[in-house]
Amino acid sequence: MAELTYRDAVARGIAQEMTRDPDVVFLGEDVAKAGGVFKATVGLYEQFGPLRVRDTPISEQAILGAAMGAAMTGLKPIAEIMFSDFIAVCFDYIANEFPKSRYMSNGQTKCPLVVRTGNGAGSRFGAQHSQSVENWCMMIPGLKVVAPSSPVDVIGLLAAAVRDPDPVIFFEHKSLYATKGEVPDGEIVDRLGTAKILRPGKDATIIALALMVPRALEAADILHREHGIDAEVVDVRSLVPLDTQTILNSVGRTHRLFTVEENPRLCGWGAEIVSIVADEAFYDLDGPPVRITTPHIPLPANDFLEDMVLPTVNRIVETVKRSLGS
Amino acid sequence: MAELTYRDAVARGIAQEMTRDPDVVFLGEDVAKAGGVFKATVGLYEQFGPLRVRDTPISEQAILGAAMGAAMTGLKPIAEIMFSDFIAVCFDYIANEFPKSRYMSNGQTKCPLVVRTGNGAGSRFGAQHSQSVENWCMMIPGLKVVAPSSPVDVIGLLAAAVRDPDPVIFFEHKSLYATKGEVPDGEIVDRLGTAKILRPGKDATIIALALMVPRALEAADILHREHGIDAEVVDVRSLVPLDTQTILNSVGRTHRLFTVEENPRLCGWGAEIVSIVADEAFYDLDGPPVRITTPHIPLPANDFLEDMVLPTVNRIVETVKRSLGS
Amino acid sequence: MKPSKQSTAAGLNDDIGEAKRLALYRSQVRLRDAEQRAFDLFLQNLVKGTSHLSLGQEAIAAGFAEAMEKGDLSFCTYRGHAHTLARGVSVEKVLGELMQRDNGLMRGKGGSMHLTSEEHGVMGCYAIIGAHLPIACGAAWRAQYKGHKDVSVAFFGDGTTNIGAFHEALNFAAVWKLPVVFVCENNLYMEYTPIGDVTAVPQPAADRASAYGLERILIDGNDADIVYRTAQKAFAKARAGEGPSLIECLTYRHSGHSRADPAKYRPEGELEKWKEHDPVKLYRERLKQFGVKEDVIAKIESDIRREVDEATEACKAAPLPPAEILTTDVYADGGWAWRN
Amino acid sequence: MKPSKQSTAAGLNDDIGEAKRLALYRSQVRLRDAEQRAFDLFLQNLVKGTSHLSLGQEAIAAGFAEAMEKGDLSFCTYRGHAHTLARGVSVEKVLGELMQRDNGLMRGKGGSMHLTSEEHGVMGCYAIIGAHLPIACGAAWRAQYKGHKDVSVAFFGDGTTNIGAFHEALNFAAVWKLPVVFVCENNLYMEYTPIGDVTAVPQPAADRASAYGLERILIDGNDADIVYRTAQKAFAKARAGEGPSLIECLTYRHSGHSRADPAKYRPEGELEKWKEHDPVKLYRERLKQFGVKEDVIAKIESDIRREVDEATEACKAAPLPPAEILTTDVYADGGWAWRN
Ligand SMILES: Cc1ncc(C[n+]2csc(CCOP(=O)(O)OP(=O)(O)O)c2C)c(N)n1
Ligand SMILES: Cc1ncc(C[n+]2csc(CCOP(=O)(O)OP(=O)(O)O)c2C)c(N)n1
Ligand SMILES: [Mg+2]
Ligand SMILES: [Mg+2]
Repeated sequence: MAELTYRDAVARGIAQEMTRDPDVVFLGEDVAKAGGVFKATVGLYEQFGPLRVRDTPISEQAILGAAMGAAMTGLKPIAEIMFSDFIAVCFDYIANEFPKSRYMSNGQTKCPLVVRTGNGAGSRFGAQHSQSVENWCMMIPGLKVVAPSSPVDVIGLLAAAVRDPDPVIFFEHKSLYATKGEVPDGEIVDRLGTAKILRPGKDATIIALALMVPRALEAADILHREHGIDAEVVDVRSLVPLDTQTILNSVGRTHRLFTVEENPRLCGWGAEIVSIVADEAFYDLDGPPVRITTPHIPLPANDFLEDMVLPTVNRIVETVKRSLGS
Repeated sequence: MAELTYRDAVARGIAQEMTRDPDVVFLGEDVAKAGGVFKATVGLYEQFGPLRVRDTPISEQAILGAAMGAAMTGLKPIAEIMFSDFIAVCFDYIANEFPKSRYMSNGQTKCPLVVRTGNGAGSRFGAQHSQSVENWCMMIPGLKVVAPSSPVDVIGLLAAAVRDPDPVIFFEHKSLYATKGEVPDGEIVDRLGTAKILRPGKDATIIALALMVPRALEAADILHREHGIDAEVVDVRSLVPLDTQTILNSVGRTHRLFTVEENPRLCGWGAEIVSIVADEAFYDLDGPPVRITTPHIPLPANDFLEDMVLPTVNRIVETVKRSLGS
Repeated sequence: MKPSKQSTAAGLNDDIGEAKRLALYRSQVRLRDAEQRAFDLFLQNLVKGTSHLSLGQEAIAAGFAEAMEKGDLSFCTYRGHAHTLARGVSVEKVLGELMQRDNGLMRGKGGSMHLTSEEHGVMGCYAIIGAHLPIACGAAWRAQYKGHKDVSVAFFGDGTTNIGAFHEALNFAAVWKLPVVFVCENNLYMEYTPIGDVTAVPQPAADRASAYGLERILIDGNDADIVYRTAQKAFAKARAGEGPSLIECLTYRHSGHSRADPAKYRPEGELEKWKEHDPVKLYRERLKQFGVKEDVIAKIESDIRREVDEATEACKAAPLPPAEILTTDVYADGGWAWRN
Repeated sequence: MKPSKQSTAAGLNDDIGEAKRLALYRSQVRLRDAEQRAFDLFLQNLVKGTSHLSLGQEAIAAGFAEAMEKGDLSFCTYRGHAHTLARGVSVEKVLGELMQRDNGLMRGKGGSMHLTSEEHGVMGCYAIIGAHLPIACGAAWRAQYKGHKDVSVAFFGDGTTNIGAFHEALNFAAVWKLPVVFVCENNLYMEYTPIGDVTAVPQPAADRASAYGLERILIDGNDADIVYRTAQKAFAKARAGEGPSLIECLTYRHSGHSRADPAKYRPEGELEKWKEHDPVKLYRERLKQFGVKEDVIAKIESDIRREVDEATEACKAAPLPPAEILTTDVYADGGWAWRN
């Protein structure tokens, strides 16, 4: 057991898998010699050498296309897209190539790869470097989509993603890189498609992802301490596959649903979860399901504006409190 | 008043606006001399000449980028992306450039352009040429998103889109091109952000878009005739701005909500509407809101498989009937 | 790899050899007949969806495929019937897919634009312009990394040279010295627009080779011998670890861009001119020059005719795919479950 | 447009003229001092978010801006402070934006990577590599269509030549003969990776000009006179309707890629070597060669110092933007309503 940053967990997770399987290779911009712009892959180049850890040109389409071709023919590539906003320049691979090739070929084509990318706000980088774009991927049939909130989940879910035979888009939150957590020694392998109840509760279910998880937990503490509301906090972790059972069971116990989404509102993952719960657990609900999201606007650069725009602990507390009529 | 195809309505709408305003220009692949691969722009080159109607290389990024630069500096470009699936190769402009420039520049940068694109299934073109991708755009703050279901709406909403000072993504449904409708003579200008109740009803609200609209209408007829269920059919027409008032009012009267979406399920526009209604009209609902969507899979090429996968009249009828317990 | 030099009846220097030459002819006739049949079936309303024929371009598919070894990989476009057949996939499986029957290569799930037969090295046909060029780089990267000797070949059209992915792939392949060969089939048109109207250089691929530090290679794509020799050279270079090649083959499609296209945009006489340089006709004459007897040629032609006829009947008799396959093979577990 | 030839004290042939030459120096000193100040403010924790300095690259921004006329349009990258200042935007507005204050160019909404001042012809700084090249084409298309005489100029780095949008824009501009000038500032590195490691040709832009039918132009980007003359030529060509130019300027950034980067990846001595070829230093000597007196130079320098000092104080004193602007200007109606 050791304390590790989320950032270092990325490198440890990749190293664990590269050590295990010589077919795991890693490519991206400035990821090798420089160790990545977020310093999340420091040491891999030294440990695994220039054939397995490779710097690329600024050619995101080539990066993802090459990852796909390698995956189709026997490697297990991990590709880095530096900021998740840049998925927009290589979206054809995400939307049209990775997820459809197996289906179109009637099962012939395999695509076991992982795209890691720095997601989310908090660094005051402005509208083109701060987005939460997990819904860009969740909406595409054939992908798997993961977003860990803690160092141990980074390692375990990254390992699961690398071992998974399908294309997995792996969202690391930039504002979590510096956060720390306890991580057991030895190999860590988690399971995709499993949500985690991080705080059991009986009055409301709060579903959160990535950076919103610590905020939801803090909000739950305040709700409990100051308002006597006992909220259950679920870290959804994996958007696809989605652990609907954990969510539906939780709502079955608490009878109220809140989602905390960093993405701008329209068509966020919370909408999908609300639509599932509203359909399948309508009679379990004692009141309206409520989404707490970033408003549907581009992100401002200014620090205090950026802090205002994302769901805050306070906004979560106030929303749940008000909705529960306390 | 004349009968016009949806296809011809496109050319008429563009011609109406190009006649009105010399700053309206039109570009895309094979759109000029050849009149477009769907023959939706036949005659424009002859009418408006090679400076206003321009064939481009196969360079979707250049097409949208050029449209943006022209829009920023005084033109009102209409750009064609042949199949909406190809938005994936120029998604940076859709996701990061068009919708954010005004905001980031504190209001300095304007972007009055229209992207027209052929959307949707039914032509047996397979997984990369048949998608309904309106949610790829709906989820991006700063865009407007429109999808007409009839010839008259094509003209009116296209005119509104061209006159709108913001970037509008205009989804034409490939399987509607051959359909016909009555169209009044003279100038037609509609309003973005307005849904239309095409069939009033009191027992359930069915919300549909584009190709799903005629299916919803037919289903409503059957529901009425054969099952005594009086469904209201709303053509949402404009996803952004979204006419939530019409939707909420309708649900306020019918107490039941159904969405009919051609897009694959996850994060579709129906999820957003359900989440709004579930939050704001929870106590109006007499039963679970239900989404009828294409399952979350890539699209098959085979005709009978493709016909199975999209929401059918029968699936709408059965779903509504079962949900209403009749 | 070295072509054996043989002397022929006509005394011509035959670096290719009769066996290979007959194979090249056989392949071209097969592609021609199978696609002609696809066109007939389309007229009978038996081909669903779209389809993009390579009639007139057969020498490229045949020449490259004959130069490939087992294990070499083809990455094609929506215009991929010819390349798929040339790698040895049966006519039945290709026509079956065009007719979207259960006997089709992908049982009708992919359709004519996405033919894939990994056992034959056909790693897919891609319908988004340019997408497969980087993908071919990835397959080549695998070969390089694993020390395999196979070559990845990406086929694409003239119009494809203007999309961003082309540029990224070419640079990437050159920098990483990948064993990949990029083959531009310049048939003078994108869909309906002449390539010259939308391209800054006269030869869309060849005139750009230097931008990637590559040799300028521009060949007659209707002469299967020239194609074959050029392919051999590029493959040898790739296998020797000397990196990628970019080859522009001049050719012409006899039919429209796709089944919907009557190709009215062509200047008068253009098609006729190119039909005089028809690769199949040209190669038939070549065989004769090399002393191949008419009955040998006729036998090849009738064998092919029989294969295509039998395939046609088999496809007409084949059932539709079962409804269950609608939701299979989205994920590697065989299913489509996105939730529990 | 024709530069007036003047004779100077040193008898040198002065095609640029003293007034312009002083302006070029003034501009370079201003960019240098303003960015040096930005760096100091960052060390004082007053600059938020990221920032990308052009220290060492000033001759390019100054040379092009001095050759531009009012109405010409600049499209820049995240490394855009210098270009923005060079078009005449005040130091206060730029530093204010870096400090994300209410007096900033976009009141802190855009941040350092997105400086925009349309009234000065600064049509935005773009933070997605390559995105603005096609956008500049569009602005040039408008000029062509409307018969305006302005030129659109896109500035970008060496690393940007490897992304697809570069290729699409260059081809598009050449085919449509657009009045656009593409300026590659080759500072030898993308972020931390040497450009040579990831590029198939030695000169990432110049060696690709021929792929778009364009002339190969490779210049010393640290000599403002050379930059100025090259810009003038390219602008004249564009205004004459003769189409685009691609210009590669050799230069070097003195600091790291962004504020987070100590630039440890550089080989020893590289920075020192380039500092000897510092554009500001070089140009100061040039002025002296042309007989400009030390006190004239010193006056320019102290004027700039004052502007930067005053701007700094104004920014420090400036308030934060009001919370209301969070939701303004998403749409043209000034608001953000996506629903009724
Ligand atoms: C990204 C993208 N843009 C446009 C299309 C539509 N499209 C299909 S084929 C084609 C023309 C391709 O021309 P070329 O590369 O010369 O190949 P050819 O069809 O002539 O073999 C176009 C524009 C597409 N499939 N993908
Ligand atoms: C599409 C995209 N990929 C990657 C990045 C991250 N990135 C920002 S600057 C940069 C290096 C750019 O290098 P160059 O073009 O040489 O410009 P320079 O920074 O040297 O001025 C990279 C990779 C980005 N902003 N956009
Ligand atoms: Mg072509
Ligand atoms: Mg650089």
